[in-house]
Formats: sequence, structure tokens, C-alpha cells
Amino acid sequence: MARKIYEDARSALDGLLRDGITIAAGGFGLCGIPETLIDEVRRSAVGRLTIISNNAGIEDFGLGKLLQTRQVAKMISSFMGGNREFERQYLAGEVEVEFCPQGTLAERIRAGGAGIPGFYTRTGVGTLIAEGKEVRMFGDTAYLLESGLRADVALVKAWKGDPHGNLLFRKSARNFNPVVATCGRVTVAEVEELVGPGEIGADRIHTPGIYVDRLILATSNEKRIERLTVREEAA
Amino acid sequence: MARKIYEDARSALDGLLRDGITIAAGGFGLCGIPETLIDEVRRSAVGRLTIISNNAGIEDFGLGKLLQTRQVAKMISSFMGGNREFERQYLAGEVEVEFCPQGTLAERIRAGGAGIPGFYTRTGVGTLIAEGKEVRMFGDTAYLLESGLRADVALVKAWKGDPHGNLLFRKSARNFNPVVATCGRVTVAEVEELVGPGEIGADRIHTPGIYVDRLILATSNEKRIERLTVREEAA
Amino acid sequence: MTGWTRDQMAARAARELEDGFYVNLGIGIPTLVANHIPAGVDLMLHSENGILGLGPFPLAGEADADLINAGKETITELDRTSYVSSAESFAMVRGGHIDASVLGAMEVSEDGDLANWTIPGKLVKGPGGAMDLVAGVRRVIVLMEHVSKDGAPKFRDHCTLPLTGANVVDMLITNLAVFARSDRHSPFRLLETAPGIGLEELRARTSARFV
Amino acid sequence: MTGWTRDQMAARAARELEDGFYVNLGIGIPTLVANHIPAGVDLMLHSENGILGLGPFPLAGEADADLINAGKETITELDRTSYVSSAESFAMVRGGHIDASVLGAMEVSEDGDLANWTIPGKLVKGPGGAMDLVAGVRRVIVLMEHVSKDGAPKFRDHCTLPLTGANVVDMLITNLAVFARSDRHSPFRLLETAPGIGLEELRARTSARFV
Repeated sequence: MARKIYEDARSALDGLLRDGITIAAGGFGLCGIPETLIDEVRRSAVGRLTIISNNAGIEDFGLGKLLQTRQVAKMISSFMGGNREFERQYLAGEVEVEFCPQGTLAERIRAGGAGIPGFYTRTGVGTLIAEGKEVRMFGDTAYLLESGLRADVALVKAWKGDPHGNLLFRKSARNFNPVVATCGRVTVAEVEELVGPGEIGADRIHTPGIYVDRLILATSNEKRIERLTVREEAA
Repeated sequence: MARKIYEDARSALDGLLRDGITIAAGGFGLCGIPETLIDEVRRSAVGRLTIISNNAGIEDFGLGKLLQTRQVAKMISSFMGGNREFERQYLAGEVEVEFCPQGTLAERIRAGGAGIPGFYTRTGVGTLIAEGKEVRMFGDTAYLLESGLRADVALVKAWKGDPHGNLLFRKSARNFNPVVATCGRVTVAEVEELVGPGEIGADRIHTPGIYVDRLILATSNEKRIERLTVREEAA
Repeated sequence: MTGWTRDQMAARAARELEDGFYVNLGIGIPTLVANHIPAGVDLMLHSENGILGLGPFPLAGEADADLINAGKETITELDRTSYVSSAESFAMVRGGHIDASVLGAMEVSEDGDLANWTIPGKLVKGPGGAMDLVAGVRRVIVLMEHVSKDGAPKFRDHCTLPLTGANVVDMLITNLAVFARSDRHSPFRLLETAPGIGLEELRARTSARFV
Repeated sequence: MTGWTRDQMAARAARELEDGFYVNLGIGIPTLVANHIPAGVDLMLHSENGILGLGPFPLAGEADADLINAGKETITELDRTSYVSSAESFAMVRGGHIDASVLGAMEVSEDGDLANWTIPGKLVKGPGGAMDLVAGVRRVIVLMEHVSKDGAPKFRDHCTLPLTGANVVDMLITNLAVFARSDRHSPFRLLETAPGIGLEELRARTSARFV
């Protein structure tokens, strides 16, 4: 069988990283982000990247690490709140940003992976997001044409993965990861736990291995919490 | 809590069935079809139905039962092979058929449920399926505009369901059911087993209860096999 | 002019939510709505990142980094919870499966336009999921202060800030009054005013027309 | 004229499939391909209804009505199997994630057009998943008899039957010969002929041009 499991992040990304490529990354906020692979992209010093990701991490964690090192030329994101360095670089014109509503972003990534070059959505009609986009009526409602997104390399984080590349996500760490996995010309996954074939269960697999070309055991699972909120114990 | 579990098929479909409505049904071939609910649609004698379903069952099972009784005016399907009565009614002009490639059908149903009125696909370009549809170039490739599908009532079959309407499917009986569940203005599910809240597991749920308005314990689980194929025991 | 407190505003919004509703609560004042759900009303809370059936904040020491809401706050799981991908989560939103969205705003116009995602040159956070929510959710309820910090009306004849959605607001609850409209072709109607708030004062602090 | 048997044709197709490929095998002769996979080549078989990693037919008495392939035949699960919805299954197809599709045909044209879904007025089965497969899969390999039962060429200058896809075939394996093209702008090239089949006889039974 063709081997999907790689020794480490460096070997898993070997040959994939070049200046100017587009990288899609799973995660929402700091939850379910491919920490180990992001560290390796940083180490590689590859530049002029276009990054497709809902957020850009915070100043010193997640994709924020690649903004710190000025490896990013453009972000396609829905939200930069939480990362002041990103906001600063954007306002200073140092990084280009294509804002995309969160649901449109998720659907554009899914569409790219599913061979759909364009779809219509009501989201963003009558806003800045609509600028330069086709508006079309279906019935008496206006919709925008949005395009599918693909990436040269897609990076995802999963909870468990097996040698066939089948993945299982945990709780809300699933978020963008399943769709990001589908949009990469090459998709690399890092998992918290490598399990044997069949261990996840055929009915439980979230991302079938067809979408995962390379797989590593994650070595960075810091999983930082952005906003710790707690409640009082009931009396 | 608003109650989703109904006593039986008759009460679950009460008030939903009218002549001329569109019903979407899950299933592929005879696998994962809402047997109990189809029987009740037949009993109701509602007519002039438009049915969205990949197949139309066989002569005396599945949606074939509604063709037998001439309750169906139009089928939106990818395949009528296996049901000679359907083929006969079609060739005799007694039932209208909108043929839709299987993947386009699945995506049209998903799109309808996801608020996407139209999307582009390469499938069917240059074929009869393209007739009357917009052809659009993305890059140097031609794509067809296909529309989202919604139904007045969606009928699905699941393996397990809980009081919140969360569903779990089993093996390839999943097929069209998860997307069909999303496209109904009202969605009714029949399940082989009713389980308690939380029993399916939050990471395992295939169809979240938001898509399921009414739920019954299936009383028909015949699950007929269309083509029994077996292999010889190895020596 | 003080009018209702934030909790009173949240309680007012809570009265709009019916038993069995699937509801998305935005960050800020809308979060408080969860504290005011009447007995007998059981809501299913949705979070854009991919959760249906949100639980409350965890007890100290029980937070799970893999379990956060769309505001990136740690939360908990209930026996009703299901997780989905962000694409599935927004399929619910865009497809009209969410009954109500309660969210904050910087400005609302008399035509139901909503602005809450950017102040050009000053504040650039991005739209997040707000544009999807206002475009897709069946009923959009806005909670906001009636005037800005410098006293300018926030319920306006037209929005001055870039829109999040055009003609999307169904109900507006401020610290001074409650406005609603029966459909998106109708003008906003004044339903209630906060104790001690007269119509004249309200009009003086509002640039939107209402009936 | 007999040429290769169906099993030989299937074996020839099997040689095109590389270790690790994700492959969809159509019904009919393509099903036989699974019996001819060389040692050391491990394929992941896809079935349109929503299975990745198909297992063989079950033993007698072990069939499961919930486990059928796209041909509605009972099959089995392996330790690699995953199930998905039909929408997800075709996202794999349409998105170009399946490496090869091996399927039957009624006619193939010299431009790579494929017809296999209907004979107007006679046979109406519907396109099923074939239109999606030929439009989306990276490499489309057709297995068919070289001529029809009445001796008419099936590899033609143009198809007479309604198309399943236009310019979609990469390789054609018949009982008489193997044709392939390097890309979809190039003409088909004759790669092999069955034992005892001369070029002249082949051309006489073919209306398509090839080089």
C-alpha cells in the first residue's frame, strides 16, 4: 500500500513549499489548528504566501507566527479580530486581505474541493463583499456569485488518524478542517493520535483518507485557549 | 421541549400531504428507504406528486408502490433501471421524468437545503442534460448552471434517532438520506431504533436534529435486497 | 436618558424566542439572552464554528480547548449537542434552518439595513459569520444602545458605515425602545418605550422613521 | 474475429491502475477488473452511493441489506472502509479526487465522446452516476466490445446515441485493441492489438480515426 504516514513535519512538507503558493489551513480561532505544520512552514522561511483560513491566529500563536515573520502576502479570511499584528500589517498595507463572510468562506472551500467553480448565495448582497461580483436574481431575491477555492497545500489538524488517512475530529476542533482537507492539491494532516486501520469505525470517519495525502503524528498540541470563560459552581 | 417524536406514520404525516406537493425521499435502490412513511403516503391516496429520489424502487417495493397506484406525476431521478413499471409509465407518457445525473442530484438537494439556489458543474456539459441550461466558462472549461432543490416534505430513514431528532445512519444506507433531510420544508424521519438523548454521541451524529421536524419508530424494516451477490468460501 | 439595562434588553429579546427554536446568539449583549429564557422554553443554541446545542461555560478547571463557541469562549457539551463542520454549520444558517439570530449592531437603518463589521480606517475585524447570519436566519433581532457614545442616533435614516446586510433586520431592541416590523416590506413600528422615555425624546434621538 | 476475452480485457485495464489509486469500477466487464489487480498494487475502490474502500461480495448468509455497491449488489466492509453521503461521494468524483474510472460504453467517438446511458425510444435507464464520473474522474478508461451485436463499429467518428460526456475518454480497451491518448486535445493512438487481429481488419471494424 502507498504509505501516507510520514516521519515528521519536515518530511511531510518536503517538496511542497515554494514562495508564492496558496496554503489553506483548518482551525477556528486557536481551536483545531495545525500547530506542528505551521511551525514547519515558519521554519522553512517560504514567503509571499497566500493563506486561506478563517482567522489568522493571535500575535504569537497559530498563523500569527507566519505574519510575525512576514511570510504572508495575502490572507483570505473572515475575521482578523484577536490579532493586532495582522490588523496593523493590513492597515499599513503590508498584507493584502480578502475578507470573506465565514459561511461563504466555508462553502467556497467546500466548493473548490467538490469541483464546483461557482455558486450563488444571498450572503453579502448589498455590502462591500458584493463589489465586482455578479448579482443574479433567483425568483425575487438577489444572490451573489462566489467562486470555489483551492489551495496548493492544505494543512489540517485532527484528533485521530489511521494509515489510510481516515480522520476523526474532536468536538468543535472539527470546524473548517473537513472542508480544508478537500481543497488541497496536496493535503497534509497532523493528528494527536495515530490509530490502526478500522479503529475509528467506518460509520464514524469524518474525513475519508482520499482527501489526505500525507499524515504525521503532531508534536505540537499546545491547544492554547483564547478566552477562558467559566461559570460558578451551583450552590 | 418541543416534541419531535410522533406515535406513528399517520400522525407524523398528518397535515403535510396534499395533492400536487413535492416529496423528497432518501435511499439508493432499496437501501435506506423510508419504507414506513412511503406506505403511509400510499395509504393517504394523495396524488399528482412530484418525487425527488435517486431511484423509484422496484415494481412492488419502495417508491414503486406509489407508481403502482398512479400517485406520481413527476419523478426527479438519476436512474429508473430496475423498475419496469416506471419505465413503462415513462415511455407511455403517464409520468414525467426529469433525469438528473446522480452527483448533480445529490448536490442539487444539498444546495436546496443549504440556501444555494444555483451552482456550476462540469457534469452533463455537451449532453441532453445541458438542454435549456446556462453554460458558462470558468477558465477554459465549460460548466452548467444547476439549481438547488427543495421539497414540501422530506422523508428519510435512519438507523438510530434521539428525541432531539439527531440521526445516525448505518453503512451504505446513509446514501441520500443526510442531504434529503436538509431539503424539506418539513422533514420526517423513521428510525429503526429510538435512543435516549446523548446516546449517539455528539461527534458521531450524521444529521443534527435541526433538520428533523418529526420522528417515528419505523414499523416496516423489510430492507429487501435487490441483487444478492455472494462469494465462495476460500478453500 | 438611561432606559433599560443591558439585562432588561436581553430579557426583552428572550421573550421573542419560542420553545424548540434554533437560535444563534451573537457576542456582547446577545450573550446575556441565554440567562433570561423563561421556564418551559427550551432553545437549541447554534454556534457558527460548528455546534448545535451549546452548553454553559465550564466550571473552573474543566475547560476544554477543543470546545469553544463562535466568540472563542470555552463552553460545555450537553446530551443534545452535535458537532458539524463549519460548512455544515453555515448550510444551516444559509438554508434558513435557524429560527432566530440575536446580534449587536453599530447602526440600523429604517429600511432594516444593518452595519456591525467595520469602521473604515479605524476598526477592521472582518465580517465573521454576521453577514451569513443576517442573510440566512429567519428572524433577525438586533440589540444595541440607542445612541452612540457621542450621542449620535444609531437607528438611522440610512447607515453611514459599510453594511453587514441590506434589509435584514426584523426587530430592534435598544435601551430606549422596541421596534419591529411584520415583514421586510413594511416600516418599523414602535412597540414599547422604556419607562420614562417619551415619544418626543425618542424621536429626537432617532434619525430613522418609524410608525 | 474474437480477440481478447472479457477477462483479458479486464486484466489489461487492471495494468493501468497504480498502487494507492482511488478507483471507481462500473458495472459489467469493469467489475471483473478487481479480479486482476497485480500483487503489490493496493487499490481503494469507490462506490457512488457513498462507500470508499469496498470489500468483496459476502459469504452466503452474510449479506447485509444496508451494505450494497452502486450496482445494488451486496458487498462487505474492510478495515479501511468509510461511508459518506451521496453528496460527499460525488464531491470526491466531481472534485477530481478519484484517480481512475473504468466503465462500459455503447459508443465511443474519436474525439473521446462517450455514450452509455440511453437508446432513445428503446432503453431508458437514466444516467445514474456515469455523467458525473466521466466529467470528474482524472482518467477515464472504457471497456467495451469492439463492435455491436449486429457488427456495427462502436468506436466511431461520432456517437449516434445521446452522450454521457463530451471529450472525456482517455483510454479504450476493446476485445480487439487498446487505444489511448496522452491528453484530451490529442487523437487516439493504437497501442496494442489482440493476437491475430491485423491493422486492416481493425480499421474495417472501426469508424473512428486513430493514429
